[in-house]
Amino acid sequence: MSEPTPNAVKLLYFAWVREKIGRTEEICDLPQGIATIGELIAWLKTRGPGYEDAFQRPAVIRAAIDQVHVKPATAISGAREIAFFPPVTGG
Amino acid sequence: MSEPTPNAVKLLYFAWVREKIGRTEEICDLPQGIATIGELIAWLKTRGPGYEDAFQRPAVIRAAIDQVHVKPATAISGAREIAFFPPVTGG
Amino acid sequence: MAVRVQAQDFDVTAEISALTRGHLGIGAVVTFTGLVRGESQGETLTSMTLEHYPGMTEAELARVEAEALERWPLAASLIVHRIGTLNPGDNIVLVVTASPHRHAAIEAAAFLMDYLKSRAPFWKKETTASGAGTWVDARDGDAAALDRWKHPSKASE
Amino acid sequence: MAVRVQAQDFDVTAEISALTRGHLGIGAVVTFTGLVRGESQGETLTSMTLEHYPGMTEAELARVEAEALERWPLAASLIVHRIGTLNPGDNIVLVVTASPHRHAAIEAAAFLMDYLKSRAPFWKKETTASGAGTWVDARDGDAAALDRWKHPSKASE
Repeated sequence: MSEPTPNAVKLLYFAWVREKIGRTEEICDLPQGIATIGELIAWLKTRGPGYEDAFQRPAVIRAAIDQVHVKPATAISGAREIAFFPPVTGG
Repeated sequence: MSEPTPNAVKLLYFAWVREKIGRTEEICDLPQGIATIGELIAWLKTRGPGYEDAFQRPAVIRAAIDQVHVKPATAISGAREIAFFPPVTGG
Repeated sequence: MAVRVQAQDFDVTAEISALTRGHLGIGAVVTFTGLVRGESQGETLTSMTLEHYPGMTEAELARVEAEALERWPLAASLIVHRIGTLNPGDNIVLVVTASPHRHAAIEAAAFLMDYLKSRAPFWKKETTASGAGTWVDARDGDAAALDRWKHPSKASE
Repeated sequence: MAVRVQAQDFDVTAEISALTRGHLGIGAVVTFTGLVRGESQGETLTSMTLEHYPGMTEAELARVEAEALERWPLAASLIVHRIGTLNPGDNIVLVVTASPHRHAAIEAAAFLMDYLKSRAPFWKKETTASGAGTWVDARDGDAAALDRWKHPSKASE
């Protein structure tokens, strides 16, 4: 896998988000104008039926930037790795 | 050891109460007029220096009748076995 | 649903296995183990001896356990308390609670320890490096710990 | 002071021994073990698979543990969480806390479980007798359990 370019970010998907999208991770070149997690979700949703299904209810989607939990309003600038997943159910 | 007579009761002592009195248990013929645990303690205290030492602070003496915790005011009539001991410190 | 008073040590894993085997409704197991500490009020402890009231001890532990079973939906529980002479680091007491969900198991274990400490007829005598044997005093904190179980609305928080 | 994510089982006695050996200030050890239950919403469970986020899981567990160490005077603590496919009755998670006195160990163990459940990136998929695989939904009760730690005066009761 090649190193991400400065504008690129690694996206990871877990549990049913992963299953619906059909992939574990990908390197994405994000278009200009996407500043927050919420905006990134809205953009991902337009990328195909799997994405649309995975992100149809943003309220049940959780996100992490560089392995730290974040909110939908959190800015993504500088992120190397962004993960999307359902509410956690460990323990 | 012979069976207690109807007026007799088995007394047991534990921890420093046992050490001060110098015995583990005894069968006692109680004099008339001793109705409660508190009265029994007051009488026991008169039976010698060891007893006086053991029962000098009744507030730190705990008692059980037939293996159930009781209060100083509890009546002793019908008791087969009465135990005296310091506050418990297990666990 | 068992209480034992014994001189020998216990094995936590073995006790959990024996208690939970075949009970597939159990989702949470809590254990509390009490250990002999190496010092007492600044002095080095060399050993601790536990005296008890045979018969009443078992009866009182069973009453304490029955009370926990009335308050929480436990699938299984166990109290093991050692007697005799123990060394620093040795196990003294084990409480195990098992239930479908975790909060019942945790609260019941805390309750069992608080009640056991205030009601089960055991007495500890500590021997320190200086050779003196001292009966341990009951702690005020233990009575306070007990009080919180008398207010169900607070205890269940 | 350790967290581990592993496929293999754990042994509670061995983990307690490793954690407490040589620490003679420890008077209380609490363990919480989470187990796979045999049914889910009335259906018989045949297996459960745990997915996680490698890297973040360990980081998040370490953050949760650090928070417990800030709040309670713990002498030692451990979190072990299993991943992969497990069967009913199998161990899922182990939390161990050790402290001089019992209340700190009990409260810290409860806190660790509540925080771990709400923050550590694990996801459970259940397979039932009918063959269906279903992702487990997060429970509302877990969020409520978390809230109580935000009011120190209540949590310490």
